[in-house]
Amino acid sequence: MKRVQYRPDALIEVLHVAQESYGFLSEEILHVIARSMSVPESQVFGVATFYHFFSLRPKGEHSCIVCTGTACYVKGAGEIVTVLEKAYDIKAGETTPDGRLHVGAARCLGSCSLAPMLTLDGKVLGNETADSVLEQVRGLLSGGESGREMR
Amino acid sequence: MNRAELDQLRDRARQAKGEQRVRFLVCYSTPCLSSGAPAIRAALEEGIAEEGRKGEVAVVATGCMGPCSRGPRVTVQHRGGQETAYERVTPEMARVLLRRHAADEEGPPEHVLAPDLPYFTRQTRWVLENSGRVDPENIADYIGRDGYAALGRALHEMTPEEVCEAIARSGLRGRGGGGYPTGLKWHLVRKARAERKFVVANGDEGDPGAYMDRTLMESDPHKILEGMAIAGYAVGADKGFIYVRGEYAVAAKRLEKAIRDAERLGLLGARVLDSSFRFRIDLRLGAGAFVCGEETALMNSIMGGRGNPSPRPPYPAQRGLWNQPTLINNVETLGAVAPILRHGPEAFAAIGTAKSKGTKIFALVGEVRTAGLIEVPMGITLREIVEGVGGGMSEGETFKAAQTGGPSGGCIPREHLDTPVDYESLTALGSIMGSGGLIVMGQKSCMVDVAKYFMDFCLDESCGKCIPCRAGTVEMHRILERITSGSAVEGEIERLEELCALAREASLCGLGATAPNPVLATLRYFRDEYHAHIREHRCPAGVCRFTDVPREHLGDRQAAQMQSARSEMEGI
Amino acid sequence: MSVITLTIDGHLVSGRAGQSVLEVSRDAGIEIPTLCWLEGLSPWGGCRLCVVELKGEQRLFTSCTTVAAEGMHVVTRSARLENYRRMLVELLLAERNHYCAVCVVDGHCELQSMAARLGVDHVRFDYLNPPLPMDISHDLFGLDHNRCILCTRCVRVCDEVEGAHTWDVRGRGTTERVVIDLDRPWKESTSCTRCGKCVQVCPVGALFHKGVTVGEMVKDNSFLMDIIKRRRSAQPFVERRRS
Amino acid sequence: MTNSTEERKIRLATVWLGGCSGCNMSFLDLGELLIDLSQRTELVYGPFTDIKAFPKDVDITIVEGSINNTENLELYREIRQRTKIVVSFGDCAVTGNVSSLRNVLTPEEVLVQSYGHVPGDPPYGSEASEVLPRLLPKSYPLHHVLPVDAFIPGCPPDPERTWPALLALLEGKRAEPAPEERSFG
Repeated sequence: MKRVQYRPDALIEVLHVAQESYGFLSEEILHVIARSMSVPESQVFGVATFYHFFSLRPKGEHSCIVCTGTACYVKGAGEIVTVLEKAYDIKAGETTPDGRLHVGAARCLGSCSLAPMLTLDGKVLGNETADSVLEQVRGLLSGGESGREMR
Repeated sequence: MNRAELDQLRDRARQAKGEQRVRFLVCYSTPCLSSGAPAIRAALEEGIAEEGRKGEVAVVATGCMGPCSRGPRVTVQHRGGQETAYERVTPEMARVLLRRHAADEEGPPEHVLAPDLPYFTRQTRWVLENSGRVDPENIADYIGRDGYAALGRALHEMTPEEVCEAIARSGLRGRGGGGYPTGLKWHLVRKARAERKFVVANGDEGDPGAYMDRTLMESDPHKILEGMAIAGYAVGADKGFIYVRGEYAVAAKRLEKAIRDAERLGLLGARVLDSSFRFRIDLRLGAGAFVCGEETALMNSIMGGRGNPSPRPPYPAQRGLWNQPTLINNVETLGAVAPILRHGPEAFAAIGTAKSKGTKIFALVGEVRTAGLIEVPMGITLREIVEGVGGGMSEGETFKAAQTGGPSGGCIPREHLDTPVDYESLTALGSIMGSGGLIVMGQKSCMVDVAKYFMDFCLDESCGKCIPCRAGTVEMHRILERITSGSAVEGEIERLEELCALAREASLCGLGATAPNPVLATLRYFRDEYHAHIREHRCPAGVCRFTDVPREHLGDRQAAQMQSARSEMEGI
Repeated sequence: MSVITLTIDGHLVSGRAGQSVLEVSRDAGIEIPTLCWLEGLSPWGGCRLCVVELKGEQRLFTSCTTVAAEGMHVVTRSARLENYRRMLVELLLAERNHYCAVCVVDGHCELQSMAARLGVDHVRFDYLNPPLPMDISHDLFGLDHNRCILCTRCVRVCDEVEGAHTWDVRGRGTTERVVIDLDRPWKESTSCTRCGKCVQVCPVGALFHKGVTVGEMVKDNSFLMDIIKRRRSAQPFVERRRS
Repeated sequence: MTNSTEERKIRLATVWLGGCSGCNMSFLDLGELLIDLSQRTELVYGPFTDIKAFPKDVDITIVEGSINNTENLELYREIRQRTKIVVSFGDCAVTGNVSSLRNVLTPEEVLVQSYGHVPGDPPYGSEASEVLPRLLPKSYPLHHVLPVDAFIPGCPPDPERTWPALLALLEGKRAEPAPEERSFG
């Protein structure tokens, strides 16, 4: 915050940095940011919840973000999401109750030529099917072969 | 640095390049990065070191080379100018390539991309001239290809008015989708009187299925910076913001480095190229909001607020960032600026059609053989793009429609394949040029489902400020959901059309106003598909599952159950 | 102050330069329907009810944000505009849970009377029925998200007039909601001054006094212009005292 | 009174679907006007008659309440088939109103909330599901299921707004209430 001289127009930059450092934006963090930048708390909250990038809750241990951009969608990304949702009984954007897996749907990860594609703990996988994804996620969660490889 | 020093730097860069006998260009753009480019680079560097060929053989991590569906891509250049392009390269193959090209060993010519592939021959590379040719993280590479020469010319040989005039003469129009004449916009901001002015490069590319801007920023960041600086000089701004979509980490990193490098060399900063022109650029990272591609929302976001758009007028050219006149251009538009000044506005205007000049970058994806980023002259027909550049439809697919303009655009059916691609023709077909997403769909795509997909996108991305967009998109999506699930009744299409008209005319910003486009376009060309869904509960593409019934029949299942229970009891 | 002349619905009217089309129109006795606009607060342009047609322009303009200009031809009433306005109100009624019959502002509600005025006797669109909470933690006031139309009058009055900025909007699209501080229960707000301005400017039953029952909550926002006028005239007085 | 009504009285029905019967009560508040009404119309069905089946060839049916369950739905389908002019009468029929307060819950949750937390045995099991009409996923206003010809909002609509609307319909005109007579609530 010092770097941006507490300028209120740098609020988004500050939130970016905070999320990077702490993984998510807790109430405490938001409070501190509001205080030190002299921005009303409700405004900080409004900005933090406007953008999909910011998360107010801790993310899961593992994350699987499926691209649902147009190219991926027409090539079956919807089915991948549905299968994952069913398998782990959560909705896209949620984390399993045990905090182990976060399933997300991204608007477009910009690798349309690899459609349908997704990222598994940050690693990009392309040309996938629902079954192949499920298999890899299972492997990851059970800490199996593919899981270790991912690391 | 002054202009003479810039020239020296350029010559030195060229000379250094000339000393290398073989150059391995490895595509380091997101799709290739994710399909294994770093391992290939590592394998090549290792091989070079082992064989002691440092100096004569070089590995360059470049930007996008094009056919992204065939990545990872590698291009090998020999000093004589001879070039070979490879597709789907593996680290093992990289070692083979190294031996073949650097040690002149014979090897099987596998994975070679034919140089006469229509994908290459039918393109006109203008904005993408350096993409896949230079190392985006090396400013000398850019300067070696006449980088920043246009800025030098503008600052030392032209008045701001002349620069605006040159852009106007080139016929360049906004590449973000709107198609507003760029020169006119520059003139407006130039003429506005104010204490300060700003230039904003809009790199918040949000259309799903499009990645032109990302590629440009990743592959040739300095070209955008140069374009911004020229724009700043032309309109009288001393500060620029480049707003990059939050998802584009690679682009942001490269731009940040490019800004630092340019500042260090005096190509940005207090005295640009030894002139009295002062210009600094700040990078702003988006945080996941499609609506921020709308210029007033983008400005609110730059100022640290929620990305809600504001009613226009006032337009940014009158009152933008911090209430000062602000020039907002898409990064692709700015990417065309330096080449225009270098080659002359007339050369640019000679390409394209009467009203749409120059070239346009498209992200050609979907059911085509060769998918990837392409730059083609305006006025090229859709058929040439799909069948020529794209190499035709993928195996077993026949063309049904092409979607342009993303969630704000529409689709173009088979019967209009020969339409020239320019702003006016696409608009006449009910689609838009948009930022350049071009998704080719085959018979397995359901047009109602596609319309629903885009509506889902819009309702999710609606900022929520105005009712037609916030609530209207939800109702439109509901109707589409009913049509695809089998619970729709007669009259729903008409209600959908009424909502489309409302959103189009009464929404606050472009997101809401264009949200109905995919629906209207599919209704226009594929109305019978809608009817098949509603009247026959049949999805011609076989996508929709009709799991629901109209409300009137909600009780039927239970009535039948009770009937059978009753007859069972009677049987006893 | 320069005077401008324009035509509104065929009448030649005059206004002051810098006034919005809406203000000029109201001064001339021509009412334009509004929900998010409130005299004394900055214009928001969200509800879109005040859209008008401008001669020579294809698209519609919100009269609350458009500055009146010399020679403008404004149409505030047409079949097209009335139809859109009706649909906008229908969309609002469908979006959340507006059960007029059991609402604290039944009979005194701007949305309810707007619907009646525009001829909305039924809503064609599907009711979304979102499950939304209430906040009745505060000892004086209550917040019912079911009734909120997101006009942001509360946000603006709190920021612009009271200066507390307790309210803002969280989320976006259909997930948008008014929010207190860091989404705290009202009782625990550290910035709220308990002035109640937000309650009085709220056009619907989203903000109310606790203890009122169906139809008992009557809003009175006449204080707003009093404060604003006083503030304008108080300025020189303060300066006088300083010197 | 015209000749045609003397020849054949207008066949009028009132129906009580998913509502509290308040609208039908308010209908009775027409008071003396009911005499006037009875001279022009024949009441062929309603909570005030003992007729079991919904008759055929009805001219005007005034429907109170929303569509809550399969019984409401079945009856409403019959009404729509057998009536020329269907009038959505009162807020529940027009908007869902109080009946639709349950729409934020699933039908199962509604049953648990209503019967599970009070004394007595909840109507569970196969017996209940065979005998009782099943709740629909949501409570719907009439026109969200099948088309409606006229709307008289109000909770309940008072005689001052019911009578002019009814009079217009009896005379074969459209019911177009004044702005103050068409508000919800």
